Amino acid sequence: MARVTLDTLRKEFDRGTIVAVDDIDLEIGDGEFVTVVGPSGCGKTTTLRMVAGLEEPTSGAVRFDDEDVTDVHAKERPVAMVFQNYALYPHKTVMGNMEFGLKMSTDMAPDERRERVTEMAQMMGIEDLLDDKPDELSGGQKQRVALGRAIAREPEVFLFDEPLSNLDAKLRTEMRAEIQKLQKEFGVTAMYVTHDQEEAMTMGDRLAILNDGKLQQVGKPTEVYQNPVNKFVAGFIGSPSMNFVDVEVETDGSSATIRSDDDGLAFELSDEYVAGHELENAPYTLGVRPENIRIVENPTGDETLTTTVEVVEPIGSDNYVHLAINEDFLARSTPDILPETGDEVGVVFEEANIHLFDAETGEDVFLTEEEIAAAVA
Amino acid sequence: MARVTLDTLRKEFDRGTIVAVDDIDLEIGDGEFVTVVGPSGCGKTTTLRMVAGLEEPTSGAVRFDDEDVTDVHAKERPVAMVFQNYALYPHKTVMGNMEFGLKMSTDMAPDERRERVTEMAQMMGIEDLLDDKPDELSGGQKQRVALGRAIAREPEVFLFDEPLSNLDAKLRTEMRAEIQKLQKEFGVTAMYVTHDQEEAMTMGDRLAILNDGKLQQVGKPTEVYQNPVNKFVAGFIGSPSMNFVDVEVETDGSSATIRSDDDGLAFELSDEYVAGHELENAPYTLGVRPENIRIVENPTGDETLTTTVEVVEPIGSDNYVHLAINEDFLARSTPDILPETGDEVGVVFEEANIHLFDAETGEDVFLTEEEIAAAVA
Amino acid sequence: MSAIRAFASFVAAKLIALATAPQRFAVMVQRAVYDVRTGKRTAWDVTKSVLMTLFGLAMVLVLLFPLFWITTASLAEGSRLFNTSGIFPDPTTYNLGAYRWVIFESDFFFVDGDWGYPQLVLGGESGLVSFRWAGTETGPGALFNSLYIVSVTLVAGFGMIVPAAYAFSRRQFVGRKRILYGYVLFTQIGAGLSIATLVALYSLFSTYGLTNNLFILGLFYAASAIPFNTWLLKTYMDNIPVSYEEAAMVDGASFLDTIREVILPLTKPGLAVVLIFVWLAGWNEFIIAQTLLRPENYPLSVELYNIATEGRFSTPWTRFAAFANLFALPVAIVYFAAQRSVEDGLSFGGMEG
Amino acid sequence: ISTGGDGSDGSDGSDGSDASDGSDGSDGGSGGTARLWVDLSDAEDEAITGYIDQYESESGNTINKEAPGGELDQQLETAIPAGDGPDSWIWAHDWVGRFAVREDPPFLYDASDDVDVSLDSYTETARQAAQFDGSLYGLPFASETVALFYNEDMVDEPPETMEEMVSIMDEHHDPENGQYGLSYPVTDPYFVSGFIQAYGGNIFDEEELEVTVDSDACKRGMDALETLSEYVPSDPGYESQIVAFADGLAPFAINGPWELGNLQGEIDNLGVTTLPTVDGNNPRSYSGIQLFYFSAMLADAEQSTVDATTGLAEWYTTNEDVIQTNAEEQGYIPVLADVVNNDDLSNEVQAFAQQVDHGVPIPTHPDMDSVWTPVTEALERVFNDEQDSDAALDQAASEIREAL
Amino acid sequence: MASSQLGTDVSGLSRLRAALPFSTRDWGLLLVAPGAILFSSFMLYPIIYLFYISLTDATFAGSVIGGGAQLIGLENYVQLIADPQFRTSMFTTWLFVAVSLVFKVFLAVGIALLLNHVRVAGKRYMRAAVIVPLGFPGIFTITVWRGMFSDARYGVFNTILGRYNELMSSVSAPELLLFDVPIGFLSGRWEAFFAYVTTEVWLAYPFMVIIIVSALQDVPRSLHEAAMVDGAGALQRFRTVTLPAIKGPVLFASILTAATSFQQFLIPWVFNQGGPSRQNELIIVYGYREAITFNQFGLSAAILIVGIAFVGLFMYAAVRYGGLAEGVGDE
Ligand SMILES: Nc1ncnc2c1ncn2[C@@H]1O[C@H](COP(=O)(O)OP(=O)(O)OP(=O)(O)O)[C@@H](O)[C@H]1O
Ligand SMILES: Nc1ncnc2c1ncn2[C@@H]1O[C@H](COP(=O)(O)OP(=O)(O)OP(=O)(O)O)[C@@H](O)[C@H]1O
Ligand SMILES: [Mg+2]
Ligand SMILES: [Mg+2]
Repeated sequence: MARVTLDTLRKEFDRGTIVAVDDIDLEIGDGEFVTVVGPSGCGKTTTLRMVAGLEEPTSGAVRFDDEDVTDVHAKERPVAMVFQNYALYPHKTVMGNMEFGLKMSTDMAPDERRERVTEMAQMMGIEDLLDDKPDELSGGQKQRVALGRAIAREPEVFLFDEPLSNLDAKLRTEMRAEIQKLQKEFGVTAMYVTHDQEEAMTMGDRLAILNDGKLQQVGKPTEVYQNPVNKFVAGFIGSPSMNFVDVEVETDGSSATIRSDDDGLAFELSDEYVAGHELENAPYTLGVRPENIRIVENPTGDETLTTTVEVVEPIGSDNYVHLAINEDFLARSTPDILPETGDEVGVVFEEANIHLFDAETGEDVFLTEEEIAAAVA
Repeated sequence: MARVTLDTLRKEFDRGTIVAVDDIDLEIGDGEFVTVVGPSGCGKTTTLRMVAGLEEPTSGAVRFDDEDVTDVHAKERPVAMVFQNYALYPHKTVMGNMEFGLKMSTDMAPDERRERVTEMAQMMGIEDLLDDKPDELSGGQKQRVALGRAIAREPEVFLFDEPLSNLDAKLRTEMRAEIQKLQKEFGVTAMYVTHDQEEAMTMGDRLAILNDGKLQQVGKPTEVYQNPVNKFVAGFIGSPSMNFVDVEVETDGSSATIRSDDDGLAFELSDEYVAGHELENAPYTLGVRPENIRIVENPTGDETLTTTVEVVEPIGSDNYVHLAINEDFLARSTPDILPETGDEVGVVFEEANIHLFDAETGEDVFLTEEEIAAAVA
Repeated sequence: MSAIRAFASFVAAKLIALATAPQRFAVMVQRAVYDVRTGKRTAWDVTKSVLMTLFGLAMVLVLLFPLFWITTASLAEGSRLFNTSGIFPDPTTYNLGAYRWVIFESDFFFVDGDWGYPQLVLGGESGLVSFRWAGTETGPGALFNSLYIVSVTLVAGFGMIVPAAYAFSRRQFVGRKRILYGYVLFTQIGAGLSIATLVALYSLFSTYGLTNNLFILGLFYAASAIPFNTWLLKTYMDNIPVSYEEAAMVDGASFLDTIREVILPLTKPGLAVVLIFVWLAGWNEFIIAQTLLRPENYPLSVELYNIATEGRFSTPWTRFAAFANLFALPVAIVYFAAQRSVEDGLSFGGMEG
Repeated sequence: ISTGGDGSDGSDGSDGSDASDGSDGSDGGSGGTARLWVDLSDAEDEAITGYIDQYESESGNTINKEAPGGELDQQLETAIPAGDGPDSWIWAHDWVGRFAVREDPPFLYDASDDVDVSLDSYTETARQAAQFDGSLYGLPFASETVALFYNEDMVDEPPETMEEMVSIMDEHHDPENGQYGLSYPVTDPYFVSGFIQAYGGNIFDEEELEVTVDSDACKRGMDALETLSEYVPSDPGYESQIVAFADGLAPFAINGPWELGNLQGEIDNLGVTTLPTVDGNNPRSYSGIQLFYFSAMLADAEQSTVDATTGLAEWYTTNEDVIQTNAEEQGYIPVLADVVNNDDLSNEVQAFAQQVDHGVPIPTHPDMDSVWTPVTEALERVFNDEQDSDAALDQAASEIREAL
Repeated sequence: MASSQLGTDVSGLSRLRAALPFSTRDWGLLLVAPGAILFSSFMLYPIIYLFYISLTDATFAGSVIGGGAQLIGLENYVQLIADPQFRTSMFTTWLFVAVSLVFKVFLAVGIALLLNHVRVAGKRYMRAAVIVPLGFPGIFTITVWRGMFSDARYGVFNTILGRYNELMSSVSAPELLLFDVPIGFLSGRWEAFFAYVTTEVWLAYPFMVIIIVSALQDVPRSLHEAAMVDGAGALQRFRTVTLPAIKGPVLFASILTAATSFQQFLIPWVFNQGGPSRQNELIIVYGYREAITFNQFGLSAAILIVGIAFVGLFMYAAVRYGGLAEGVGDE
């Protein structure tokens, strides 16, 4: 097992016109499970491929433990990769697929190899499929075979490129647990790419959030969720998304009021809360998560603001209440709060749960420089 | 716009060896949005295709309003369909794609047709794409074009076959809202097939749940969520899934105790609750939804049962706590309840939130015959 | 060994499929009858299918008429193509004389039909074990020359086409576009070139003393097949996702392993098409072969041509037809065996308009 | 895999310009080796193979007989300049002139000094055919021309004059019912030369090197031909013509001795006679003289090869047994004076021999190459009623003159 | 290939080796080179040689090989342009290409559609059967077709027409519908041309059929269904779904077979040597005839060079404007 270090890793395409990965620094501890998450095209796959050795970095280095493997050919790196479309060899049986890696990278005798694969297949509950060809398998089975193929090699580093995105919701949940379980069992270092933030949150020991080739934040799921370093991360992590409102801050240095005239919003920040942060009289973006918004069905006027209900989506365990504050302003409420479309309701949220982002840079103004620096370490 | 009625609709394949759709009765009101949901292979697509006229029923009838269209050719039914892979004509521009239906089924002059399409495109925000070919579009854009093409025809019935399953999560949420909005705007009767229960819940006026070709339950999302007619529906609707525990019931006719010796579970049912239902001393399956389970971090012994924590998955807004009661027993708790793996915790749930299913038939024993009958009407 | 077994089982499967075809047809008819009876299908629906099938059959018959006609001619008495009594010769005169002639008198298998058998000689001068034909005075015939040429063509052709197609499909290198462009331009110039450049070729070959050399001729055919087939295979390979190769690489496979274990198996339909085309390039050509070879080295194609022009003023048709039918047999077998692959292999993903 | 029989032993002989290669040196010092190219029918080939064996055992020489197939002259065109040609080949004499004039490289070998037999052993026509400008380029062994075949079941008495023939043809000719008067490839100048030249005109005047196909005599001959054309199936192609006669649907065919064997197999009572006279004139059909050609390869060859080549030609062309048997079995018309003058020949062969007597050898001058195509085309135009015969011959003549 | 042989222990080399498949860009050339070289030596060289001959006064094949020819510059080309036979030949050749192409396309599309239709049973067998002509050597099939087209009454087509006539007369059809048998298929200019075209179409359709069948099998069913739901009838579905899907492959096959038709030699040569009266000499026959019959090797070479140039231009245009070589032009 190995520690994986990316050292100012950079990848440009088309003679530098496209910077797919922009000087990323990241360290994945031995046996750690790190998920890399970000919107489509942010460079996740490219990063992963550089770790696998399938893409040559423009600059920077990849190290396994302390060995620089930047120039080592893919076939000699101790990695296994699960591809998005599985890339199971369609002409080989499941057995053939699973033993291929062993055949290529070890001197094992065929019998021994088979035995090992059979064992592995039993562990994964696919021993009945060993003689089938990939097209005879269902999505979940393919997924398991792809996993099995990767594990069979006993790699030191495990790479996953959106391995679950072709599965349906149910199966996805199942496979997530299975992947995690296997990773822990084998104690392999794992790097898992996904664009699904929920997947990223539930699976990773740590999350690395990428945007536009740049690393935004690295941290434990709860940390990232609670202290997003900027508006991008705040909006990206969490479902439903954080609500954003453009606001003006009025401050006299010690106390501050957040105001949005359009929405009739006025929110006073306590002095303790403001202390130590540099707030100016300037436009900001206010962020509040849907689950931190309490709906008051019969507003008394004491609420932070009052607004009308646009749509109520009941999803069983909760209700999503769309509010007319701005497009897509959502509150998550318990199933018993069930206002009608058009109702006037009150909206309440607490100081501890709000985020305030610089309107230009998008950075969370309540974080200190050190906190920001720590977030990407 | 039309009311769509399926009358003991049945479809067999391969000379009756496969019953894809098994005597389904369903009525979709004028302007109603019904989602058909079920696991893969349950016959959703086949049902939809029979409504479109792409598949000939083995028996039964399809009626639009009161007209029997069972033998009417697809091209003459006033339906529009959005296919899973969009099925955009690859060689036609977006304009060509969207006007094709009009050209085929109306006598509109070309100019008029164009105008109508352009209008529609503006409404959907794709007016800039009118001259592009499908391969030049992103997934979401294709999706919009496919929708636009369907709407442009001004059909009386709208059919959707998993139109969002190829999109990523973010886009999916967006498109859901858009489809609903458009459907309401045009007031078209819509039948929407998906295997994603969340999609089904949020989108439909009513849900029709299929399994194995048979209709299980029809109803409003919250109704189905709260009163699943059987174990299948209970497990299928809601995310994360309902937890099931095999239990024995001990009853003396008026009061009853639910017991599972393996898990040390003993749960007394109140007499009022039991009254009117026929409970026997027999094995049953107990069902409780994760969100109805309260975790007591420091158990006092008064809880329904105590158990150990297996894994805690924080997803930001909540924590999923996996418990050692049986495989996949999950509780959803607020983020502040954060036990460690291995902790002993108490589990509490309330009588109002439990479901009890017949171990053999899987039917909810607390529902009356009439309630069951009503569920599929 | 396993390859042989695989091949055998493949052939067996094909034969079984062919043998059970009538049975499947019968079942189909029974079902149709049953469906009509039970009202599952209307009579008109079944009639439409029957009519379409008959129409298809009629079309096939019309298109294959010339071959059918010539086959009946090959069974006829005498040597003339025409008979004044109708299109087909009198069936009562049908006989296999012409085929007997091809097998036992022509140079098809053995010169003058003098059949021999292969024999391994132990301890000859040329090594421990040598090979020779026994039981024949005249030696092996045109078939062996043809097979030898085709083998050379196939080996050389595949040896050059497959790597080149792979490189064109997967790699960037200097001159890639230009060479590919040139190949596309030459795909068709090659076809008529042989007649146009016959003399030039002859002088080229004789200058270097390469006339009457089956090996060189095989190479020549391979050369003529290169542009088209390289391009064809390249188009096919373009449609194979790169991720398989990458998966293999991550699995620790070397470049050669990847080619052997992944690329080649996945390219099978494309290879089947190339196999047929390259085979035909070496098998059917006769103009150059006749010019460059001496009679003892003539392949079947030249022999066939010679039969066509044998008479001073006319062709001995029955023999000609019998010879041609046997000549086409190997190609037909190869094609039938590979039909599905060929149909798959010729679908040009990149060709959609 | 080397199969011994194919590529491996052919390749060692292919590399040199030395024409006498192919010798393994295995058979004695005295014997020479020669390469002979032929393009013969199966029966002919079989016969000559036997004779060659006989010659080889008598002389100790080795003859490698090959049938290169295709168009023999094309094969020679490429092989000889490349130094890869045969030492000898068998073909009618009409290539003598065309190859004799070739220089750079030459194609033929003047064997006057190497041949021991007296040329007087051959008939006059044959002797001339083998020579060009005083050089001897081959030895003759047979001649051929076209004569009249008739089906004795339909024809009681073979016709001697055109009129007689026409009246018999009239009896049978009924194209509506698939019955014809005559089978005759009427657009082939070789086949029809007899009638065109019947009045003494020449298609090509070899003495004066003049194109005389448009002479009055030829035009009159052409009229006779047109008469016959009325009675043939409407496809002038060889195969379409012969089938009418072979299937017993026509009383007559005009064709050469090479069909004798085939037709005897199909017609029970086959007769052959000379072409009918036209206004009392015997049609002067072109005849071809079969020769052993001496190839230019011999110029650089070893003497033993030359000896083997000329030896074979001498032996074959002067061996009475050979000539006699060939006449009987292959319908070869002898040109060996001694055989011609004895009476052992079959009726059919005698009929052909007689027709050769009436006829003229095909001119060997190279200019003849330019004659065939225009004349053929003229005949086709006439046959298709696109042009009348006089105009067609005029056009052909001017085309030929232009080409020369 | 080389990459796997370099030593593992030498770190400098291993670096190079590791990098090979990805960074050393030009090694792909090594894979292409053998084929390219073989091709050039056997194919390009003769063309250059032929071009050289076209600049000489060579008369016989012998004078070319034997070396007795003189360079005379472009005289042959000048002579060629003045030759009316050249114009006839060019015209006939292009007409032949165009007419046969039209029929080929219609026939092949028809067969492919029919043999891919759901209602046709046993279509796989039929498809296999229908492309059998591909397996027979051209010299054989063409000779057979010549036999079928024989001008004789007993020729197949004349016999069929005769039967047809009998049939028509028996129902006392008007004269107009009858044929004047026998038709001289090979002895009239346009009759022969018709015979050429028929044979050419027959020779080329199998290739087109397999290509079109492949294309048809790739058309997603859902496109047809989408069109059906959109209200399109069978004909319109053909136009909007099927036709566009096979357009590319048909174009591709058309270009290839058209280029082959342009160089058709055996059909005219075997049928009637480009006759009657040289009226149907396709370009290669014309060149061949000049060399073989008229001993004008220099001129012949010039003709063939012009022919090759035309095909080259044609292919160039096809690649350029027909999108034939997609994947050649990309990136
Ligand atoms: N081979 C390439 N040539 C040029 N540009 C490329 C190449 N591969 C990737 N890119 C570009 O680099 C950027 C990052 O691509 P990458 O595939 O890493 O994104 P991703 O995060 O994996 O996205 P997705 O979630 O869609 O898979 C994109 O803008 C992409 O267009
Ligand atoms: N043309 C067919 N021939 C035979 N069986 C079929 C055919 N179409 C569907 N089936 C079978 O009918 C059943 C229902 O299929 P259907 O496509 O309707 O499922 P679905 O609910 O749409 O599933 P999915 O979510 O995977 O799309 C399946 O078992 C399927 O295998
Ligand atoms: Mg990616
Ligand atoms: Mg479906």
